[in-house]
Amino acid sequence: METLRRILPALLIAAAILAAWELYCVRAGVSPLLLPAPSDVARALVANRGEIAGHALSTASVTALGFSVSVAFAFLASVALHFVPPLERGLMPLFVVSQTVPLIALAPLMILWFGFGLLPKMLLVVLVTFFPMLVSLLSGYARAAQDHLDLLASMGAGKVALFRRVYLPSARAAFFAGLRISGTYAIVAAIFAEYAGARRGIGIFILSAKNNFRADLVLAAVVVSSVLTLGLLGVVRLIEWLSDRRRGHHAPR
Amino acid sequence: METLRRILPALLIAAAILAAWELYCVRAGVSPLLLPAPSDVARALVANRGEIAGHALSTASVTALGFSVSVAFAFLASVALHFVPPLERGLMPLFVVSQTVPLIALAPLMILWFGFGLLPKMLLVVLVTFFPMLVSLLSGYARAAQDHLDLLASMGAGKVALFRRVYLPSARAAFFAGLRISGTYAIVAAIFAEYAGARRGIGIFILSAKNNFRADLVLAAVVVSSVLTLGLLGVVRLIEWLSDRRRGHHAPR
Amino acid sequence: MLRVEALTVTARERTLVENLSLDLEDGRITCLIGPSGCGKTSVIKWLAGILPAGLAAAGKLAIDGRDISRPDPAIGYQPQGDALFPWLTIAENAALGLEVAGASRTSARARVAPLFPAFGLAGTEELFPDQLSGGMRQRVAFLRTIVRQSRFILLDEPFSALDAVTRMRMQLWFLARLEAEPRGVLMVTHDLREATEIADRVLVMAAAPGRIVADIPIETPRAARSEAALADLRQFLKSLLLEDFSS
Amino acid sequence: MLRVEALTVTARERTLVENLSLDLEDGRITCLIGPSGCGKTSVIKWLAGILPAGLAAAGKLAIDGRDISRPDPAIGYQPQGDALFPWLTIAENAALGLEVAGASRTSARARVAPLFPAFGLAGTEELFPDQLSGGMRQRVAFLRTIVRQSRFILLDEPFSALDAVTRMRMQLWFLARLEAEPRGVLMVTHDLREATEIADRVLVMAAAPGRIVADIPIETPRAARSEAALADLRQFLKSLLLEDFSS
Amino acid sequence: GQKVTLALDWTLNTNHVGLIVARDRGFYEKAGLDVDILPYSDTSSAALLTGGLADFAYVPSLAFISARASGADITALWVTMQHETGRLVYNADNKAITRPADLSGKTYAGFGSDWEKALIGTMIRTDGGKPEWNTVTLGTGAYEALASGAVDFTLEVSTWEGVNSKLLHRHQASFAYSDYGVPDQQNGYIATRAATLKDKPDLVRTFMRATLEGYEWAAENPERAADMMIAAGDFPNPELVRGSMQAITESGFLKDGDTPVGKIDAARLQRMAQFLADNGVLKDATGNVLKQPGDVSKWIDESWRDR
Ligand SMILES: Nc1ncnc2c1ncn2[C@@H]1O[C@H](COP(=O)(O)OP(=O)(O)OP(=O)(O)O)[C@@H](O)[C@H]1O
Ligand SMILES: Nc1ncnc2c1ncn2[C@@H]1O[C@H](COP(=O)(O)OP(=O)(O)OP(=O)(O)O)[C@@H](O)[C@H]1O
Ligand SMILES: Cc1ncc(C[n+]2csc(CCO)c2C)c(N)n1
Ligand SMILES: [Mg+2]
Ligand SMILES: [Mg+2]
Repeated sequence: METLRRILPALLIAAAILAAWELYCVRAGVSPLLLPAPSDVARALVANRGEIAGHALSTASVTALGFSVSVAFAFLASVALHFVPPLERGLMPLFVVSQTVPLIALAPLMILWFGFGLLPKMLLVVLVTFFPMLVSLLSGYARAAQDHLDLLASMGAGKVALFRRVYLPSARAAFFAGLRISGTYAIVAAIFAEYAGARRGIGIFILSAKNNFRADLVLAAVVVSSVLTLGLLGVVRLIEWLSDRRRGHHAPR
Repeated sequence: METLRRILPALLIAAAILAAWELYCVRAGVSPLLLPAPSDVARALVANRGEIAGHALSTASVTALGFSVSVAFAFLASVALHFVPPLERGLMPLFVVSQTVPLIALAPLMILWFGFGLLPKMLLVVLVTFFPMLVSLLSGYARAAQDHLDLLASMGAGKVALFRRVYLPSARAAFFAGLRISGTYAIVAAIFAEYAGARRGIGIFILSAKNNFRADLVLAAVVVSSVLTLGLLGVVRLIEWLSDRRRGHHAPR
Repeated sequence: MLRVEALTVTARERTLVENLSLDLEDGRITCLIGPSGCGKTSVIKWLAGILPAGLAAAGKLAIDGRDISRPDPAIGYQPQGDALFPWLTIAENAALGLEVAGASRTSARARVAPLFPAFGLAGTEELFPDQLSGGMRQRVAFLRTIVRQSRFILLDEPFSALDAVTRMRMQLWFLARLEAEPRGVLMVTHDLREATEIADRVLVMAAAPGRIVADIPIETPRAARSEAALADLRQFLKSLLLEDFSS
Repeated sequence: MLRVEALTVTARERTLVENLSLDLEDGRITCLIGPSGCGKTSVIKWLAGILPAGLAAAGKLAIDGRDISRPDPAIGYQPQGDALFPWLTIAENAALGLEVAGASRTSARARVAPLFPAFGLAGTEELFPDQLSGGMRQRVAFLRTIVRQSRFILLDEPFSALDAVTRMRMQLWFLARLEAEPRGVLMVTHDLREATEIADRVLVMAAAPGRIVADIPIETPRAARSEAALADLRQFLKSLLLEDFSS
Repeated sequence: GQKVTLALDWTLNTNHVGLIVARDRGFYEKAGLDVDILPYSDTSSAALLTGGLADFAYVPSLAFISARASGADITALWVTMQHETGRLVYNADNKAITRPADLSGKTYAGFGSDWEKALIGTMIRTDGGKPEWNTVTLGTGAYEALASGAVDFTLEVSTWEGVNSKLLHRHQASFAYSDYGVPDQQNGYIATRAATLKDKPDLVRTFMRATLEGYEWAAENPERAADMMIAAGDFPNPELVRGSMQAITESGFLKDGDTPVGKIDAARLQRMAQFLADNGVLKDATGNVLKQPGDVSKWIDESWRDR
């Protein structure tokens, strides 16, 4: 009930947009080749649910794998960069450069190097998603209060203890903000990776829908991609909530 | 000198990677069509500098325009969502959904709606870059200390004054973190947008190089895209530095 | 006259403050003392209109018999911590209250600037809060509060971080200022000497739940108070603090 | 014996503390008093090995004649603020020092748990810092410091947020504890009564630049100190604080 | 002159040679037209045409048939290539492949259209093999994948990818679709909306005649046309353009005997449409499989050629 009330505005706005779109398509008689009406998309979605589900499953598993690796990698990288400042100066620019490579140029190379299996797609998902998490984690560490650091240092805490007891807890909020940004991109990244070469997946489905001139199926796949992403973000929220020590208590600040 | 010493590790690592790559290409005799050596790329870059510069200029201007609009939009949206919580509940999910639409599916629609001019490219850049900034700004506002809010509220400050004097300054670091994430993606987004239909630009250059089987030119364009991004990030850093009130003083925390 | 009637503050199941009533007279200083944790800050925060999210309150607040909603510009407030803004210079922090009340930057700065020397803060104008000592920060917070024109003023341990001499100087300055510009003051303090020397009235709170257990007017004019009489009063207050009021 | 020799602390062009030397005897309490902003916290932070980034220091620190590098486990420290971690419960905050020193979670918790009632903190174990009053938080910070075994201990205004009675209780508890477990204590305080009642020695600092202008041993055993003698001493200390040492 | 826009189906290449010639030799200008060749975009040219973003569009055969099947009101005015330019390629040193039947069980680098399935399935089946193979959808990455041996076969446009492979001395062999049960087809339609045809017949006529003049000139002067293309566009690989024009000329793709340049063969279009329908590739406007394409002669209009 409470949840429903909370997301009601979102549902209302979404419904209004869909209604306007449907009306526009019907009234203006837009060719479904260009812009299918929401009802067309829904029909296509239902008619092809079996096939789409298969592709979605494939994309979801690539994403799950890639995103987990990405979180782990971002965390480990943030730890390494935190502890070894010259490494930060050495690697951070390279990480930035890695983000500036248009995937369109990189993806085909990945396929050539790593084949058609899971690996290249996973790597592309990692490439797309690790960076916002890394930036967020580092900015989270930077948020550690000097008072807390000083206190612990005065207790003779080593670098590791400082990290575990101050930097890491200070970065909690920033970490989840980064996770939300990355999580938003994870599914799209997987789809994109599939676009560059795969046997199955929503990306392949979109490509083939497009090459068969089926805009309705393209949009149906978009809907599925959104649903998958919202699901992933829901999981992230759940983890944030479950890991919140103050869950039972009043909000801290 | 100081700057040079700071980026030295990055330069060394980059040089090592390039050297290994070059060596691999020469030793293994990889076809330059599959993977051109760095020297091939450099040669291609120099030989086509005039043409590439023209495309780069076009991409840079699309990015500049789109990114400025994006920053403005993200800021205004964050203000609106901050002041009208039901709006946040209504729009935020839609913003998230907007990020889950694979660009590959969206780009054609943009052309249909907005034609071949600057507008669709600009909109795609906005679409890609506004979200990290929005998330960062909102998480920055959430970082405002209760003490400060209470103090100002006790002075009878209205919502606007609270925003201007507490939320906004509290979000400064987060804003720049978001700007760095978004700035990293701005050029790539513009390149991607060009795929959806443009007369010139690095994206068009990549597409044409690829369809003319010139992998060296594709990589040359990647280099240019990285350089453009690093330039943009440099500008962001400069703005952060210039707008830092404690520039002359010691670091605050 | 500001009047609090039947204030009760609760945190979930716990009652922090119960059925507390008090009057704040115009132009007079009321000191609020009580054991640590008894609820002084909670009362002050409620008066200032900023009770923390986890707490709930019931009670009436009226000025001259008219119920008011808070925050009210007639009530100034200095928190127990200094709550200085780290991104503002000391001068800007000091001028903050005036600016929020609508003064222009320059006029606000002009109003606070002359007070810096008297507060022992000369030369700190362009520094940032983390470059000041704890006692200096507290004086900035006091300065920020006192320059605002408000009929009543709530001070939560305003001088706790000051040494005896600096504290005395600030008290004297404050009394002189109130002479020139009378206000109703509610001041939480742990310093019984301070309470007896500057208060027109001392309210004593007991804990669990927080309530007022003694209301002691000090009729003697401040200048005429004898050290002996004050020592007796302090002794009495101390005995009240020591007493076990748990019912 | 801990010995500081010729400590000078500078912030850019300004000299905050100049050529300061002091000894801290094992098992004895030394109180450090001085006007707000004179440099007490800076000295303490330097001793604790956490001088802020903007400041530079020169000076020697030796324990029993051996130079030491800081932070040193032989030196405990309670900051002027409470520096409680908002994401830890009160019990966890209290146990933090022990855990950092290598104790297990459970043994650390077991060591701090019995002290909660004596500190008036019973029942707050599972709360978070923002649910406590200022004075309660300060007692948690004191608890966190005192449970650590360290030969010397630096306390920066440890009881400033406590009312007279709670403060007295804490002092008594502290003295009893030191009786059982002697340590060398350096305590910054603004409360001259506190200084005279518990110190074995009082150091008086003057400001601009910070330096020690008086070193006053109190030879009389604590129990034997007469109120009158202490009042005289306080008067003397006050006069030192009032004096203008600017050279 | 009058503004005319034309949408392309792919990056500018030799299929479009007549358009470039007509523009850069001033044929359009002479006809009073100001032709804007729109940049290639990810959106199918048929969609751009249907949506009114272009007055004319260069539409590949499959796109044209599919669009018509799904009810788009567009009409073909012209077809560039008189025969199928596509073919199935594999590495010549791949001993396992000697005939289409051998492709069974092999890995195919595909582009993601149902037509490929129909095509390859038909070829294998016709050759007596079992129509089963692995598909990896790679798009433009297919050719590097084939060259590196990561896949066994793919499809190419002989006048573009094929020429490139030759220039690079890649040792490749190919099967022609029409040798194994797939009807031969023309490719590269130029189409317009029915509404344009009806409302502005003169515009269609002048535009198409100038276009015809361009392609005719290119067919007569392939080398000069190649140079003109290189001068006009961003061709980082000029040899490819020259080689491609040479291949087009040698195979008589533009000019097949005495058939007029650009002439549409309705019968072959009908056969291909039927082939696609039989293989379940065609869908109607609501996404249901279209079993019968109907009479395709209504899909074309060459009246602009009339005096
Ligand atoms: N990071 C810093 N940068 C510049 N100046 C500083 C810094 N920290 C402290 N100071 C200056 O050093 C002087 C001494 O500060 P310190 O905190 O040591 O004083 P204190 O004796 O502890 O005062 P209080 O009793 O008010 O706590 C002050 O004048 C202060 O402005
Ligand atoms: N947000 C909160 N949630 C739960 N309990 C709270 C909260 N804030 C304060 N309390 C409780 O309310 C009581 C009174 O706190 P308050 O800060 O008003 O005390 P105080 O009299 O100001 O003490 P001090 O002299 O130590 O500052 C304390 O027992 C504290 O634990
Ligand atoms: C010049 C040119 N080259 C490649 C393609 C794309 N493509 C590569 S293989 C294939 C199928 C061939 O039967 C298609 C359409 C194109 N459209 N135009
Ligand atoms: Mg309090
Ligand atoms: Mg201090």
